[in-house]
Amino acid sequence: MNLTAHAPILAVAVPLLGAFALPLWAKLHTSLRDLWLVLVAGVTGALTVLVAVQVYTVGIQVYTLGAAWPLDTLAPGGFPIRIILTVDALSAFLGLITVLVAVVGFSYAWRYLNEDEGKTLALTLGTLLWAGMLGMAFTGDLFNLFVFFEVTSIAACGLVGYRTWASRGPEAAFKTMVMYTVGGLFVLLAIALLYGEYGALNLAYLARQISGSVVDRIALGLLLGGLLMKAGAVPLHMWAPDAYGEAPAQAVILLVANTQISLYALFRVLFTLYGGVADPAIGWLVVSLGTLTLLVAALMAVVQMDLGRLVAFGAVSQIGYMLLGVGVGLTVIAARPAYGLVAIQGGIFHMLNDAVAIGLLFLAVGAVEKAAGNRNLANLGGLGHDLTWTTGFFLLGSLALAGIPPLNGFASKLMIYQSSFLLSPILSALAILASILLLAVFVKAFQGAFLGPRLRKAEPVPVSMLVAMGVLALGVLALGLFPELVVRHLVAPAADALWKGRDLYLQAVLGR
Amino acid sequence: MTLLTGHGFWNPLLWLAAAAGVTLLALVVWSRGRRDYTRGTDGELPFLSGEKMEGAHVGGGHLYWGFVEGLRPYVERLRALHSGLVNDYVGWLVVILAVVFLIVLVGG
Amino acid sequence: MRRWIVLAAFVIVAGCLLLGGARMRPFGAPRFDLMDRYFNAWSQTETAANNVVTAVVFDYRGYDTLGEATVLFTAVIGVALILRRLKR
Amino acid sequence: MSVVVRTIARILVPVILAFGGYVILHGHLTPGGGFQGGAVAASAVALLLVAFGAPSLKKLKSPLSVLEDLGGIAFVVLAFLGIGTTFFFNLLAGSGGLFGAASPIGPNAGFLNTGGTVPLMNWAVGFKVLGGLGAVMVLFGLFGGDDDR
Amino acid sequence: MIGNAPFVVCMVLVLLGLWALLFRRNLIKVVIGIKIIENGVNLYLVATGYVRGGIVPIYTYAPPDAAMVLPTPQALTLTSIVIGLATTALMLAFVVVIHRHKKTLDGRKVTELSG
Amino acid sequence: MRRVAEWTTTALLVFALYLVFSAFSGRWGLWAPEELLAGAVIALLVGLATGPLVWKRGGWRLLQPQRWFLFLVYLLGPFLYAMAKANLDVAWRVLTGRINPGIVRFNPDLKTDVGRTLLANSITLTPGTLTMDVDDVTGDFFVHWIHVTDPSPTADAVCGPFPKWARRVAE
Amino acid sequence: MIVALPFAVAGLAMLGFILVCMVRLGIGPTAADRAVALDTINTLVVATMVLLGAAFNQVVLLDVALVYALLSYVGTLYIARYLERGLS
Amino acid sequence: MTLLAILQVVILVLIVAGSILAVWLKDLLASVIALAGSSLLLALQFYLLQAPDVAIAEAGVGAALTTAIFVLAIRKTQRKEEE
Amino acid sequence: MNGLIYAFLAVGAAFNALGAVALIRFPDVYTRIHGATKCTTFGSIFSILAVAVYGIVQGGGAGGTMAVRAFLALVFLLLTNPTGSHALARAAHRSGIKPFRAVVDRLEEAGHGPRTTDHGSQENG
Repeated sequence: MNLTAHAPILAVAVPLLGAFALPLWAKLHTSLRDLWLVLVAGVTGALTVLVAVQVYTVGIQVYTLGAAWPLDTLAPGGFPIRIILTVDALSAFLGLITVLVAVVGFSYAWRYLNEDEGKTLALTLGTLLWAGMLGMAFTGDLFNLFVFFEVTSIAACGLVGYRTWASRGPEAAFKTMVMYTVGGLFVLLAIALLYGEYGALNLAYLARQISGSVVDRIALGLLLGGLLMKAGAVPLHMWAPDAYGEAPAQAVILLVANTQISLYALFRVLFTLYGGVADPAIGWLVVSLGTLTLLVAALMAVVQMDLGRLVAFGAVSQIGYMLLGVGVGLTVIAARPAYGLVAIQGGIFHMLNDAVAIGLLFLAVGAVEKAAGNRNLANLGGLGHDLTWTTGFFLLGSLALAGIPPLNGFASKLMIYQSSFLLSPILSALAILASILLLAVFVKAFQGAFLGPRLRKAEPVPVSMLVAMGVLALGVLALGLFPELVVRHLVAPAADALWKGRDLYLQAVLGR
Repeated sequence: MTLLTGHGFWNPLLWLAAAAGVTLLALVVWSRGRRDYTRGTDGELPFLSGEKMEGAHVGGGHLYWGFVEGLRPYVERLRALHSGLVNDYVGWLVVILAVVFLIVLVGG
Repeated sequence: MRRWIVLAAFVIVAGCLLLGGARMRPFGAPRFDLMDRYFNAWSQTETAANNVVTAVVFDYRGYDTLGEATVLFTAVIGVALILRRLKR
Repeated sequence: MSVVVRTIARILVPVILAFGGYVILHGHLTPGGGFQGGAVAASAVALLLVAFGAPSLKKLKSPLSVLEDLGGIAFVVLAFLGIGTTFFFNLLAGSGGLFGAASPIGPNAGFLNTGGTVPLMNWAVGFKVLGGLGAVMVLFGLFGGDDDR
Repeated sequence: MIGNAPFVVCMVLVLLGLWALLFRRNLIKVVIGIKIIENGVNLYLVATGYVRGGIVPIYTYAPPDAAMVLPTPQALTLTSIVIGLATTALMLAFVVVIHRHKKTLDGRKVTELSG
Repeated sequence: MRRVAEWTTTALLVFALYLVFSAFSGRWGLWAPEELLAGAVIALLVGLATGPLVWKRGGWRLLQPQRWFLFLVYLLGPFLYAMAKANLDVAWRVLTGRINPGIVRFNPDLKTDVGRTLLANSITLTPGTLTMDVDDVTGDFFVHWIHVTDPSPTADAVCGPFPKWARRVAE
Repeated sequence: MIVALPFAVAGLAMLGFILVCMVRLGIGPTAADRAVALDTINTLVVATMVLLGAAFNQVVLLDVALVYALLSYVGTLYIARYLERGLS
Repeated sequence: MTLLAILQVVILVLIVAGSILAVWLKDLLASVIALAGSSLLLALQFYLLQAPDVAIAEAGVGAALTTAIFVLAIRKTQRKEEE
Repeated sequence: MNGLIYAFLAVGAAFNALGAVALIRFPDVYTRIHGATKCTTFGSIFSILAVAVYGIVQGGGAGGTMAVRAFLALVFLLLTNPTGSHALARAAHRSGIKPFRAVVDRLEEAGHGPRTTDHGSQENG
């Protein structure tokens, strides 16, 4: 068996198998479960990296499930019948983000969750969420996308409702679940429309068929609605602060990665599926939603009193930067000026930066909550005396997120500012304004939580949690100091996949 | 190291060098400052309405009071929109869907 | 006020969806059905199953079924997590 | 519930389970399959729940979830079996042996021994759905604890 | 014939469910609205697969030489039905837990997370 | 030992049921060998799972063949006749709207669950009567009677020969 | 593909009766009335399915009726059990 | 209009009627009953659209399990929709 | 044989119609259960018997299977229908619905309804 050829499917199937077996191991002994989880995470991570290496060095990877040969994408007659995994550079990039986030999250969760509060179930849900994200990133089939969309939705909502002893957790989970389900049903309706019109489900094949008729446009509208909702763009973001604020910290960073995967699906729909009938109006829609997201979320963050909710609004505002960057690229894709590519690069690079920085912040918030017992900014204070490392990490993450040089947020934001300036200076000004607001927000949070006299004795943070945060902090520093390497080797191919990779994508599947 | 962004560039090392220069400048300025400041006087305490308080902490909620107060009309409106009512959440979804439909069907 | 905005949006969405339903290809006459005709013609040869739907569910689109089984598993785990008995 | 319902439930539970088994087993010949049969069989759990009350099903919770795990693992393993060629490759179809007979082409009366891995996957998914939905029913019934006076 | 009536009726079902989601405050009513949307979408999927004069896509005891309806939408709908059941179960679990804390099902009173 | 007997009898009954399900799968209306094998496996699984549930105290005597024969006779004879009569009766009442309802109580003197169930279902399906409740301890039946002639009737007045048959079949 | 017309006509008649039952489901003053209507609809749907299976002359369709006949009353039992606990 | 088309239209009307009842009724239990009836007829429509697989799934899931879960949830919470 | 089928169909439809009418016309829950259960069960028996006869007439594997399936559906209906009705009637009475113009209500007189010994916890479920 040829491992490199099978790597795309194994990267999804191994965590699924691992998740199915996890409760059984836990019934035997919890340490067996932890060992199994480490094994599964290691294998999955290695496989994903293998896929990414293949994609970045060789090109788009396709895998036909159930065919006589993995590359045997077409049935006699020249049309795809089976589910085809299609991994291009953007998918691989998102896959790498999920690996980073999941590994960090699991190592954080090891000591963060209590054994008698459903740790096994939470870990299983985390694994399933990871597998769902990988499945969403790697699939090349529209209905399969929906199925894994639902996997991530349900796993995410289960994790959000983890704190059943308080009323806020289930409430946030219910609202999130309603939004996710309605969005998912819209996506399914769009798929049904497209299937009814064209009798196919493969992304590439559909992309070639779509002609821009009324039904196609309505399907596009439904897809946009569902995916924008899952990505958390204002004003569809309402679920996001609730969910981020209430989920346990190790789950939140997976949720953040989940919104990015939804953004990926959105970009896939806009650039690949509907790339043939691209339209500047849709680009402007994405740009304006992105700008709205930036401003509203940052402004809302200023007035929050709950530390988790505050950081959550910060996380929502970051989605705006990605939408802005890629939306600028989408707006100008017909003319293809150079700054369009830079904008897309900025947007995609910001995905990685956001995952690292906001993940660090959320983990720090989780440590604060565990140490101090609450998250209300009116009651917190002086934690810097006891939680030295956590304080540093929180500061690092908030500065990175606010875009202070030389940390990682700045590099991607710079690219977005510049390119959106070339499209319209107002956009750039608004984006910078949002960054300033974010800086204010995080200064407030930092001052409120960590500075000042010691109010009460804080519990020390376990070492494994610190290590998890340290990994992300190193990521913040490294991405900030060497952005050029990352952009050239990882981000640029991914951006190219959106910018002009549509034909390559179709060719990889359809052969012509 | 240099990240080209179309019209400009970004190099963290250059920035670090510049930052070091600025820090040096600041140190120089600082070293030429007043010498008669001493620890343990009132200058260290936070000034809260003239009250002397031991171990006082300006909580996070009180920061930017004026700023938030100035923006209150906007902020209050935004907060009202985040009503926490699940019907409103779906309502926003429908509104955005309507906008998207209009743009997709009419605008293009 | 807000109610009226939502109502207007609902009317627009309703119009668009009904338009979409009405503008579909005629009911009962699919325009493109290459994939399904392939399934109907070849599933007996390739999977040896008489029931084409099952052949599609478990063979041609087995990966979807795996995802679906995962959804069910996730939901069961989620329900177990939500309705668990807290020990404290 | 009253004695009538309980007695009928006693009679019907094996019938429902057998019918669920039939639906699963003949998934590749007649309408049905893993999900449908599993859902039918899970209705037996629902029937037990309504006829006998939730507390009597407490000891079913753990076996049902284990059944679900095992079903899921079996399904993935069956999918893995094909990885010599591709994931989900139907390597048993037409090979002879268990479920390996070739089906005659065109309308026929249906032969059980056909379908390759399809019937096996039916079984895996059937057990999984039975376990999963049954566990959900039992969990719902047990929640709150005061369902029965 | 009946033209596109099934498709339109499916859309009507979707809109009915959406109506319930928008204007019914009760949480279980919200879940019922989602179920109705789901029914509409499922019916839509199956309706796209219908071929006039077609028979069941099963060869067991089938009449010879008859056109069969398309099998793929049926497979998709199966998946969608199970997904719907899973989401319903999870949502109702949330509703039950919320009721346990808040003693109400009124959506207007379950707004602890706002602002 | 009792467990094993329960398992095996349940499995055998399920196997018989499965044979009905899969009739005509082989030639000449008989069964294909694979079907028999698969049916045996299913019967074994179901028997193991539900064996102890099915059999209650005193359930064994239901296995006697003459009871099955009696059951069939009952089903096709008095029961079908009463059911036809019931429907004509209801038809008449629907058309005329002439009812005089009430809930009466009587004791048919049946001991086993199966007997009571049989009688209750028969009553529900036959003229103008509907089983409302059965007392587990005394075996009293509470029946909604659509045309009450006697507020405290005997069993025979309400449901004719059914208790006798139920006793014969199930006790 | 209706083969045997009389069965289809009978099925249509059953649908008419279901419509009548639906009226009771709508107006039934108590939940018990609605449950009775649902139970009746169940029986009628089973009959309709059997009749239409014969009308299409396809054996495989009858399995659905079997499932319904076996399972439809579980839902009724749940509703009954709920009602039994009364207005507590 | 063939007979099949008439059947389909009648069932579609019934489905919509059941769904309207499910949305409209204030009593949650009645609403669930209406939903169950609607799902029952939905299965009949699947049956007419020649999809017995889906009809069986809808039968097992819609008739028994969904109703059961809804009723259990109402049992654990409350029955009336408060205004 | 066609005559038999037509007769069965007509009888079945007639009784089902009767059931539906009874559901509308009768004044309270219990009488409605009377009408609906008896008439629809009886009508469905005849409808299903018509199909069984049709299957037997056709003969062969398909026809035989059709007859067997129809017969099984009949058996299941006969098992489940009266049980469901009984449960509903009992539940309706326990939820406090009074019978319409009842001349006598012994169940009410018996207090909270009769004793039910086990709620299953002792049973092996």
